[in-house]
Amino acid sequence: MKQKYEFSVQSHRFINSAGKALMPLPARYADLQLLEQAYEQMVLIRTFDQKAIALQRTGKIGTYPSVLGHEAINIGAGLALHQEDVFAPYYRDLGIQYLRGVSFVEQLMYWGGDERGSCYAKQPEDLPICVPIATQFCHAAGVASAIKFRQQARAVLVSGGDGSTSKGDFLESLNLAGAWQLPLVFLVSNNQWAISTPRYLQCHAETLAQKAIGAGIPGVQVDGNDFVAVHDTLTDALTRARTGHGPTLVEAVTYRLGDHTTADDASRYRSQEDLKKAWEEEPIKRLRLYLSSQNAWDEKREQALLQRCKVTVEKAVADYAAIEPDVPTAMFDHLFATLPEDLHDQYEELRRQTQEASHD
Amino acid sequence: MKQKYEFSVQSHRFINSAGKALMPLPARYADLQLLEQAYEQMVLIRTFDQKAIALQRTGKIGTYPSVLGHEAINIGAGLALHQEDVFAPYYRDLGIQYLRGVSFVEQLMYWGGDERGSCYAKQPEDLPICVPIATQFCHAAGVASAIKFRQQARAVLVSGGDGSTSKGDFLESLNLAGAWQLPLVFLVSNNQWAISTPRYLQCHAETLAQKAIGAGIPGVQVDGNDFVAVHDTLTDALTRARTGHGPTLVEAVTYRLGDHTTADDASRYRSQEDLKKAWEEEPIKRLRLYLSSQNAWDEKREQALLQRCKVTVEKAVADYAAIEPDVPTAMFDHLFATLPEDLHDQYEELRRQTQEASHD
Amino acid sequence: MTNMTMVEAINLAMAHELNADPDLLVMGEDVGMNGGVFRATVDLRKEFGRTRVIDTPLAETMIVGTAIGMATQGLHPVAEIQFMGFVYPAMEQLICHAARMRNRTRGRLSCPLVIRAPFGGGIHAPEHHSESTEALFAHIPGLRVVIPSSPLRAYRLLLAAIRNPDPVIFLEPKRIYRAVSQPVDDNGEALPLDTCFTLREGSDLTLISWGAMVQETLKAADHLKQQNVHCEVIDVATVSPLDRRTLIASVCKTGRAVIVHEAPRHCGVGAEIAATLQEHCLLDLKAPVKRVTGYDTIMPYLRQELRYMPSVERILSAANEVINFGS
Amino acid sequence: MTNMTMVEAINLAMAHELNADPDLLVMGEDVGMNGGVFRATVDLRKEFGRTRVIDTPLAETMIVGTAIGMATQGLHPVAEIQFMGFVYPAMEQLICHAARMRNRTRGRLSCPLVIRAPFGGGIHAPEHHSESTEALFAHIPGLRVVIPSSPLRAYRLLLAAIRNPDPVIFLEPKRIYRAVSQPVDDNGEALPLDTCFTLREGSDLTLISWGAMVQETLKAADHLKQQNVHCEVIDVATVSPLDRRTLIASVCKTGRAVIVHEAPRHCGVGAEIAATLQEHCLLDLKAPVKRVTGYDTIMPYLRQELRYMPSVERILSAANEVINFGS
Ligand SMILES: Cc1ncc(C[n+]2csc(CCOP(=O)(O)OP(=O)(O)O)c2C)c(N)n1
Ligand SMILES: Cc1ncc(C[n+]2csc(CCOP(=O)(O)OP(=O)(O)O)c2C)c(N)n1
Ligand SMILES: [Mg+2]
Ligand SMILES: [Mg+2]
Repeated sequence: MKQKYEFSVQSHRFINSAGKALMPLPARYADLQLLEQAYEQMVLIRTFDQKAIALQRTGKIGTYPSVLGHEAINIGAGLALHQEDVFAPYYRDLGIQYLRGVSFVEQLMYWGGDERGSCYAKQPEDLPICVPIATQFCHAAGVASAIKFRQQARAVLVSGGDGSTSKGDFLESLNLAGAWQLPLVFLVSNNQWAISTPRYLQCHAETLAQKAIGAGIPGVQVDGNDFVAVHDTLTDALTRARTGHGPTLVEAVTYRLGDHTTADDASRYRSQEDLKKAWEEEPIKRLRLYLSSQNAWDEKREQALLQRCKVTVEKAVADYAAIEPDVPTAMFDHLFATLPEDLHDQYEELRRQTQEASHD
Repeated sequence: MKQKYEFSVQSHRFINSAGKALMPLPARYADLQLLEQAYEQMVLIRTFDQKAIALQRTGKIGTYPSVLGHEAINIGAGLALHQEDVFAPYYRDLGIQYLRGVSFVEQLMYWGGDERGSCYAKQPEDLPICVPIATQFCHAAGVASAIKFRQQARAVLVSGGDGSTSKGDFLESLNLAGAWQLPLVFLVSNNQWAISTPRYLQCHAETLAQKAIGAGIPGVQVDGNDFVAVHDTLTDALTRARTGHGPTLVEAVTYRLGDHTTADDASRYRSQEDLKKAWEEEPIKRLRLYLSSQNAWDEKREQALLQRCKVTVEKAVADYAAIEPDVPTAMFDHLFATLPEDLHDQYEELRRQTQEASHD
Repeated sequence: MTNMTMVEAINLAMAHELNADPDLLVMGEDVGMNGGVFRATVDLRKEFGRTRVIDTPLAETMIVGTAIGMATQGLHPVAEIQFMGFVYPAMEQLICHAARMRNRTRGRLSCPLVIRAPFGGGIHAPEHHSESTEALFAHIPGLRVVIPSSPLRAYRLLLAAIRNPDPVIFLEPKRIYRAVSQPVDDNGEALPLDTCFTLREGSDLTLISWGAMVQETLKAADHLKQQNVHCEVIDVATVSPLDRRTLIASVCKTGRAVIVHEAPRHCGVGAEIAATLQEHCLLDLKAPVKRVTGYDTIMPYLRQELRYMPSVERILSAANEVINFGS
Repeated sequence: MTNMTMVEAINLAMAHELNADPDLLVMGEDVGMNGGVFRATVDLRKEFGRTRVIDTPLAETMIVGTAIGMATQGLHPVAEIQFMGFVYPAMEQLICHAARMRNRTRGRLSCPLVIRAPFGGGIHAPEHHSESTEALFAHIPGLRVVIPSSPLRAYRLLLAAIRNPDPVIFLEPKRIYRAVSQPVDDNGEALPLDTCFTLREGSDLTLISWGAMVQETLKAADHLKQQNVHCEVIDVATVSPLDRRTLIASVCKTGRAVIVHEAPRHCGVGAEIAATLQEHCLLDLKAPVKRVTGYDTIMPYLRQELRYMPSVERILSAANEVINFGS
């Protein structure tokens, strides 16, 4: 007896690289306001991103991972989330975090090596950036479990790169999300590279979305340079999650247009031609072309936007520069809810030495 | 633009629980010798298994995991392997190991708490039993990498339970096997339980074989109570591996007819009815019925076989009983290739104390 | 007040807190219907249901990682790792996240979870079921590491661990899960999480131990008493943070110390205690601080495991060396 | 003989052995085309090809587990973990398998692999890129843990690690990857794997350190010399197994010791050394053995990291305490 089980993964794209709609856009984009807002946020993120790279070059912040090429994913996801959802980011989610209320100043503090950058004054529940690859997927599964336990109508979005899909944590969490039918959406930003490791060395599968199949949950691929595809698919997936219809894996295909981080030099391992080809697909231009084709954008608005973005970013940089460094003893203040007696001596030693140093 | 990627998993069964062939058996089973041999080995394994449980009850060995219900998988896999292949077992692979040349005495030593049970006098390359779930999959990937690196025409078979498919190591190894196109076959013995955890709590997917899809490799499901399905599928998969056609995941579906181990009491968490139903599917009876239906088996042969099995097992038990315990200092002898000077004192202390104890 | 074993006391503490704290969850492999492979969670599923007593898939990274996520939402997960030998897949989650969530967010989020794991040798279990690696956790800032050595302390320390707002690794010496019984009152009273327990007072020698080895240590103290050597016996109980004050006070008084633990010696918790004692009691020490420990080799399989573990004889021999030092 | 940095010396040692040993493989994330994020494997791919210098998927459990499997087949994998902060997913494979393959099979199979990982703070890296947790590995019987502190010792110890038939954790103090240069002769000569290196002889005080802290320790010794305190400076280099003999001999001679390491103090390798010294030198000790270490808290992000790490000042202050003890 032979039996056959069949599975499939859909791939979505609405607007191509020439800014042309390949089919009618879903109803929610009929009024162009949402797309204009998305476009403005994408430009703002890119403006900040370029500034952050410059700040690293002049030693004002530490190693920084550019989001160049991730703008549609970032803003698509950020706009699909509701305030009461929870977001578990990775380090290339600047724009999602920004839309969640994590300020540019906080982001600069974080990348500048100040723990207070993860205080998220306006966002009490989102998780902080997770540096060890893929570990955030488990936390997100835990948050989603708590939400399910409390029978709340909220969703969790967790995010990682193509490289992160090779690591056990991702796969274990995906499996759990299926087994427990968690209100959890997995977003994989497939930018073709994990530092220098190309996508094809990471995994032999045609898509990363098909990893969902092994967990028995829906997997969808979207063009990660197409804001509409990202936003539409995530909106649906998050709605399903909030309404008790379980998890989804969304793979958003893009290309990392910058170096891995400011500590990296991508020219060592990838060709200029590939990069040039990838630039033709980049997300901002195509949305502008689409908006222009709908008479919803023009050069004047563009210039005004760039000016606004510049002002916003400069203000954040100035605010960041004005922040006093934390007291060194802060490293003990949040270790435990209350400092155990056993550590009082070390705390005192540090305090004393800091004072001496500042008196020198 | 919408694109659709399609995938599938085949499920195979040749002989049903009534011992009836559901379709013509593949050519390699035309001559019944192979099936007779398989049947005899399955009965031998079950005889040994029952003895081992008895030995645990009387304190002659430690905790022991019965293979009851796994006989077709064990013998199907064992007979599909070539001597020059490498096998990476888990703890419920008694029969595979036995066919690989790991003697019953070695197996009793292992379960009896004597490290020398993993010396595998006749099997220099197979890996020892792996207790931490799923870790063996990575080792097997490494062995397969070595084989590929040396361009040898050998395959690696690695084995685990349904529970092990939830753990990262399994999934990371599956992914690597795809990315590197390793000569590696993954065998998942899906016996419906991971101790007390039922298969449906382990994973929401319809089959475990479909986990292959996320790694971009073929996945196949077989009836693990049907020797022919197991043996045929593994033979093909191992041949593909040996000839440079890459990895395969094979899920063999059976039912754990015994307790998880002798330390477990399955009646705490599963019903008698389920167990009774599972017994109807068990692998030995159905192969006997098939052989009988082909006039290749009868009661006389059965009795002779049982007698032979008994003698073989009793001999192994007697040989095991005659083995002197290892010297305690053996715990240092194989820690490193040569004992570091820093440990000489501890070695001496142990030696002295052992002597004193034996003089008391 | 019922007489009970340590594993029963642990069960009782969880039941108590499941009743008292609606945010408490018990999770892990086989903790539900099966009640845990050692029956530590027995009947909890029946009483509190499957949403609060949760069987997980087989994946320790995920178990601990998920518990961390739950904890950031204010739940109080008590996650069982079936044996300490299987906790290592969760090391990254413990070191990089559980221990850091509060610090990383400067107190915005925290991680009030308990990881329970049976540990230690002596019950003739298979490979990996018998090791003691508490030192690995003790070295990680941000984790508390607690080890009970009697039913009553197990009940009270587990209550404390559960109520503590930070992550606690709670290691249960399975060799004495059922070896001793003791009356335990289910009064919900917790012990502090950073004090040693002085089980016997004495003036000649301080015996320092934790976990199952406390039993052997007490037996050794009995023998020594017959030799007219009066031992102070301390159960460290909280190996991190450590109650150095009690240990130092005792050894400054007795001038002699023997530390007993099952784990390998090299870089074990005994090293930290010996280092601390010499730092603070040097002038009072009449002999070097000695350690009686597992050997620095792989824990043998069951046939030889008792050769590996500290025995009363080994403790006595070290105690006598310390007592006769210099004479 | 070329002047080179430590990271260049490490590269040279791998190139040397790739030439000499056809069974040697280099593997890890980004070790190929990119030559490693610190360039430790630069040009090796070009010279030895993609079958011997292998980029892996992003999965540390798998990297180490696969290397173990390769090693059982007689290959000699040198696996890079990109930063020590990312080695924890591999703990289970290291503890349960790499450290045990030989013992488990009574010598039938073995595990001749090297895990290389940059570690330690001071280069203004992001979170998790700066910790020092060598104690976790040192506590595991069956693993060797080696830490070079100069380009020449890096070259020679890495050769030794590669040629050693057992698993070696080779930790590279990245703060001094490029900080010092030294002539290194590519003569293929290895150092022993279980000896300390006495960098300076002295009679008043033994300063014991390893990794990047050796630089601070040497600077402290210079200062102390000006105070007329003659320090013996020892680079431990092999924290497991430990060369206790050299350490004991030195401290029995000087009567005073300060141990310096970056890792947190509690249950760090410094504790083991202090415990050993008091055990064997008690009567010679003129002062308690002191430890100057990272604090028992989370390594801060880059803005404050230098506050966390031992500084020359902190070493001097401890040295002076030890020297003035009792007076
Ligand atoms: C567990 C772990 N291993 C290694 C690293 C080092 N590392 C940082 S980013 C990165 C590549 C990640 O690639 P991907 O997931 O594709 O995300 P991307 O950076 O491309 O957005 C690596 C290997 C890490 N942070 N954590
Ligand atoms: C990492 C790890 N976690 C937990 C265990 C304890 N344990 C031993 S067997 C088992 C269940 C395994 O189930 P499965 O993989 O289905 O194999 P089966 O025993 O059913 O053949 C568990 C949880 C272990 N050995 N290793
Ligand atoms: Mg990527
Ligand atoms: Mg099973």
